[in-house]
Amino acid sequence: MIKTVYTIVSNEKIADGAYRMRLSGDTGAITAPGQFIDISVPELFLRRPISVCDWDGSGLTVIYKTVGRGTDAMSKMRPGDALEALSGLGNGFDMSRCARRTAVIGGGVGTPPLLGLAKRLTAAGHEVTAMLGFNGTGDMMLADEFAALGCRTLVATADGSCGTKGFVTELLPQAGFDSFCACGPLPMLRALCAALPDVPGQVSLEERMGCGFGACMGCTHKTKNGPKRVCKDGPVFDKEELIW
Amino acid sequence: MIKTVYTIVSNEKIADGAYRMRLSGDTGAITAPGQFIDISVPELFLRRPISVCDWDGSGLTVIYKTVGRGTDAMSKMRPGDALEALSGLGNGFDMSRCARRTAVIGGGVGTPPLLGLAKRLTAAGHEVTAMLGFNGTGDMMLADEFAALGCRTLVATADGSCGTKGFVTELLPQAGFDSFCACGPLPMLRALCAALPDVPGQVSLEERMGCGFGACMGCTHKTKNGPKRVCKDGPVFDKEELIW
Amino acid sequence: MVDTSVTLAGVELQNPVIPASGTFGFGYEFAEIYDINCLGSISIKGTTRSPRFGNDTPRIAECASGLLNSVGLQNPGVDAVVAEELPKLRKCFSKPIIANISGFSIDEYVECCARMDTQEQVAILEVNISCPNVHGGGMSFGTCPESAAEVTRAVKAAVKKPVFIKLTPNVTDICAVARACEEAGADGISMINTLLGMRLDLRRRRPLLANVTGGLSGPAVFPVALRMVYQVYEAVDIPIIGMGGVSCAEDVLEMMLAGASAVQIGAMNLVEPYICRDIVSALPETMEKYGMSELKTIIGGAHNG
Amino acid sequence: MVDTSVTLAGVELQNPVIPASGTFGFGYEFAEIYDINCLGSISIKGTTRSPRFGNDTPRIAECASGLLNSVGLQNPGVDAVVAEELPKLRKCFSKPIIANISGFSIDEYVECCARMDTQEQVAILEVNISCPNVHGGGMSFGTCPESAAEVTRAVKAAVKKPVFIKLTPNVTDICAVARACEEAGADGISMINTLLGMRLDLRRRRPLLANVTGGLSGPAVFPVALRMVYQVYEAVDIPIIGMGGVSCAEDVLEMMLAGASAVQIGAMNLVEPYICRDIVSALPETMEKYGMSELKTIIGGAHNG
Ligand SMILES: Cc1cc2nc3c(=O)[nH]c(=O)nc-3n(C[C@H](O)[C@H](O)[C@H](O)COP(=O)(O)OP(=O)(O)OC[C@H]3O[C@@H](n4cnc5c(N)ncnc54)[C@H](O)[C@@H]3O)c2cc1C
Ligand SMILES: Cc1cc2nc3c(=O)[nH]c(=O)nc-3n(C[C@H](O)[C@H](O)[C@H](O)COP(=O)(O)OP(=O)(O)OC[C@H]3O[C@@H](n4cnc5c(N)ncnc54)[C@H](O)[C@@H]3O)c2cc1C
Ligand SMILES: Cc1cc2nc3c(=O)[nH]c(=O)nc-3n(C[C@H](O)[C@H](O)[C@H](O)COP(=O)(O)O)c2cc1C
Ligand SMILES: Cc1cc2nc3c(=O)[nH]c(=O)nc-3n(C[C@H](O)[C@H](O)[C@H](O)COP(=O)(O)O)c2cc1C
Ligand code: FES
Ligand code: FES
Repeated sequence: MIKTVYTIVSNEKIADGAYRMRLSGDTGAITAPGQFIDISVPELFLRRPISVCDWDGSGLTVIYKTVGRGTDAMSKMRPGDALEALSGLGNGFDMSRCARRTAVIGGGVGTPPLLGLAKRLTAAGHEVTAMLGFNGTGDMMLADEFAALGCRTLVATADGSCGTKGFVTELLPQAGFDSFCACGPLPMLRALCAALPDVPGQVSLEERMGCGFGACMGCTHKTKNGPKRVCKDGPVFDKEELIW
Repeated sequence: MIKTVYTIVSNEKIADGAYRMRLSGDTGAITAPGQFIDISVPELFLRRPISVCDWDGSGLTVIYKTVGRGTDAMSKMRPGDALEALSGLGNGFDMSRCARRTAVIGGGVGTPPLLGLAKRLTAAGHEVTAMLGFNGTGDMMLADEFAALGCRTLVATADGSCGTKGFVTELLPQAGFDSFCACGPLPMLRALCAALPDVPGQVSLEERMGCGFGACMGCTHKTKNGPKRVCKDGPVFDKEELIW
Repeated sequence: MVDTSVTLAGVELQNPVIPASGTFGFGYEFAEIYDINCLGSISIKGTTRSPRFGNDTPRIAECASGLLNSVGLQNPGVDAVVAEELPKLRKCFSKPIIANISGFSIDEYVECCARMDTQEQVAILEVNISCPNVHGGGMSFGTCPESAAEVTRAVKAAVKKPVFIKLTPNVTDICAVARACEEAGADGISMINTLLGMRLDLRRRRPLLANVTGGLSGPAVFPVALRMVYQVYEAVDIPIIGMGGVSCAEDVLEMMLAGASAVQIGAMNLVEPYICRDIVSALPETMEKYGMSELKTIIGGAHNG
Repeated sequence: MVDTSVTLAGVELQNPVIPASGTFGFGYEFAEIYDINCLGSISIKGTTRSPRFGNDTPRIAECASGLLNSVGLQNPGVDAVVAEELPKLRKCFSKPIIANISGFSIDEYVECCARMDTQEQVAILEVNISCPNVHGGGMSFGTCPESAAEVTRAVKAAVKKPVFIKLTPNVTDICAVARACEEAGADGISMINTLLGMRLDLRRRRPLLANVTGGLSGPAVFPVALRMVYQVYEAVDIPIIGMGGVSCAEDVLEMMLAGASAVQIGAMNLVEPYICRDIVSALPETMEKYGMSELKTIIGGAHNG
């Protein structure tokens, strides 16, 4: 973990209520896809945890949905503005535990961290299928980017406006894979793990956080291996560990 | 009173810990020299009352000393930044009650509102003597500006580094005047009124404020005419009214 | 179209937004900047039997997300309020108002309330029992259920209009105080008054306020106020006017879901003079955002399920 | 050169800055980012006899200038703390520490304190009496002077090291509780714990925290904490560890002038992980700014004159 000040390079709307923010600055603490940064928003007490979508030596990208005061304020920030954050938080996905044929499965604003993961998996020679679920074309995001990485990219929308109609679980029969990594709303993750009982998987959880770096026990989940902190022992957990 | 957003035109240091900030925007609510604006500083709950130093149809100037969080934050604001304020607060000096020969008597950062007053008094044909007291050359400000208006300008410094050594009261014998307007620290105002028992005077007071526009009774002083709110009934009071 | 109207002990309000006592004067400072008839009602500055200057200055200290005040109930006394302030307020505000009354003895409360009770403009008497009891050792009337009940009973016997008792949050068990007031005949509860706090002046190494301590209010106290409203809603069956740190339409909805039938706004008036008007206008769209169509139906809604 | 050292019931601290229990874990998360040996001491996470998972999530809610937490004393139990956590902490922190202990019965307090008392690393026992008393109807031990005294007496009889009783602010008269602890033999007072608060989730129209209510802390509570420290300083003769909303070196000085011999920092650690280190380094220059050369001499200074 480091505390650092990023400079906003761009901050653009990419879907209904969803923005992509590019930041330049120190990414030295980011070691795995699926980690997050914890953003300080002026006038608000708690930091806002947002997953790293992708990063390189000089900067990173986050994608966020506006759901409340913090993300609303973020959507009004402008290129050149400073953004203070704790960076390199959480464990991230463990690529060494991904099979050669891996699916990355995302729901809504849970997809961004999977892009950085897919990029690294494909670079490392994995065959990656991206299965993405959205409400409709309005909130759809990143499908092109996954495709551009060479991932087989399948989309499901609840309203049927694009791809398969229904939830992302509808897509499962359409592809073969031997492990998966998932991020999205809890009901989606639960359905996924129920639908894929025999496939090894890693899932990224969300929880309201006090600190984001393991100090306060604000984000603890019960797991089969005892209480674990989503911020420090997670956000990515082995699906076998979780108690639904 | 209006609530408005000013744009900072410039914000420069003019003496030890003292800054001049030029603002452009709506000055329609400012009707008399000695009024103040109440500035909203991000992250701080209460607004900061600062006297209008001078104004015209398109903007105004304030001069402030950095003494705490609010004024420190103000000193870091930059041209182009927005500054939200309540404008046109307080009564201001009543020029119709100034004699032809009027002294404006200021101590330290109490001098700024007197500049706008002196400008209007000289324009209206008054003969104005400016008597200004400072700690030393370090915190001295605006003497040249008073002189440039055509005021007879006398300076006293506590350390003797400029002008007469001592407090501003030392200057009183050096000039003839038939009324005065004063602004500065309470001990100075008290000494002044004691030294000038027979000269009509208006003095501007300071008090910690909750609202700045008369709603909370946070700033009330006892006067011979009953309790008065510094923010609304003042900040300028007839010296005869005050109970020391 | 959403319905923002609410009822307080039989008094119908167009909306639940009421400036809190002591932060809105007698209304005319605000009437200069907007038409205050958009407000649900107004709780006027705390009135005592005799004129009071209040405490020495400094009376105000800044805090994180709030302020301390030790105004000390400065007011011109009930006679002057009735003779001068109410008629002036009538000119800019045509709706029924809430008369906030303070006292340092039971007699004073009774006399002052009885006087206000006869004023046509006044719809509700809001009895502030956070003042120290001069006949009871200086502890505030509101810190013990017995003295709270005593004030309530005495006032109720002397007036016809609905009586809301305004509680202090500086107690171990606010429900006990609220229940005592209900049993003594209170028509409603107003809560909360300020939390007792303090700041020091590092330069002088002395308390910043001349009065040493002061009352904390503003957004800083909202979670405490909300919790107390939630608890008291379960403890009593009379309506609650909720307040403490409310600063936006969302806060109004939180207060009402917790159990408030109407909401007062205090400290925020001082730093954002248009806040009450802005909240009134934001209320319909905020209700729609959360799928609420009739405001009265959400009162206490957070207790279901 | 200024002198920042202070003494707490015979324990000498290089400076008064101590991370508060529950906000600093067992220190190693912070040792990863800075050398925590700059701190005066550390108050470790509240420990109970048996391991506790604590409350369900959400356990955290944001507030203006603060947060609510309902962690519910998650900890691995005193045996695991002694066997695993203390040795790990010893590796990154060489100074004596403060063991924060919680319990739901007198027995549990006594057993847990006695166990910690024998740990060489532990210099002070900080007994958190804000927990509900399972044998006493669920009211917290700290809300009544009698049960506070009872815990104090029982613990004092079982241990050798200095005992600081940590008080809850959710009471009418905190001085009465502090005096009862002093009379029962407490060596010092730690104060304040969190203020009971609540937030609602407007979307679900339900309490935001799974536990319904939570404890408010952070800068929002500073004026309340400062007032209580000031009052308790006048009520007792034992040292006070002051806390509640401290966020900068100036706040440390205010707390000490009010009467604190040392100061803990809680919520701010969560959002500004370097805050304790930064306050330690800002302390000398801040003291100089206000003309202070020896920190111990300012304790209670605001009460003079
Ligand atoms: C590890 C992690 C990674 C995340 N990555 C992303 C991402 O890449 N893109 C994205 O859009 N969102 C992400 N989220 C969710 C994001 O943190 C919340 O949407 C955001 O904090 C909401 O802040 P707000 O001020 O707009 O909402 P408010 O509702 O006003 O926030 C109030 C408080 O609740 C917290 N909160 C609200 N919703 C959530 C939530 N879903 N999860 C955790 N805390 C919440 C806020 O942080 C804040 O403390 C992530 C959450 C976690 C825990
Ligand atoms: C009518 C009026 C006109 C003023 N005009 C000027 C001016 O032209 N130039 C200038 O430099 N100063 C002026 N002051 C003083 C100025 O308001 C304070 O210096 C400023 O508020 C300090 O804010 P801070 O956050 O830096 O200090 P802090 O000490 O951090 O402020 C804490 C709180 O105390 C209040 N406060 C502190 N000092 C004063 C003070 N002297 N008077 C009133 N409130 C105070 C602040 O407003 C704030 O609410 C004026 C004050 C008043 C009442
Ligand atoms: C400056 C000021 C003066 C107040 N005067 C009174 C008063 O006269 N009577 C009263 O019952 N409450 C008084 N209060 C308390 C408020 O009415 C309200 O209960 C409290 O401030 C909490 O609400 P808030 O957080 O929105 O300010 C006063 C509050 C402030 C800030
Ligand atoms: C997340 C969290 C956990 C806490 N856990 C404990 C605890 O285990 N034992 C205890 O005595 N106090 C606990 N506290 C209270 C703090 O130690 C401190 O008394 C309180 O937060 C006030 O200080 P602050 O405003 O600086 O946070 C906790 C506070 C927080 C925010
Ligand atoms: S958020 Fe503090 S431990 Fe996870
Ligand atoms: S500051 Fe509110 S009345 Fe003057």
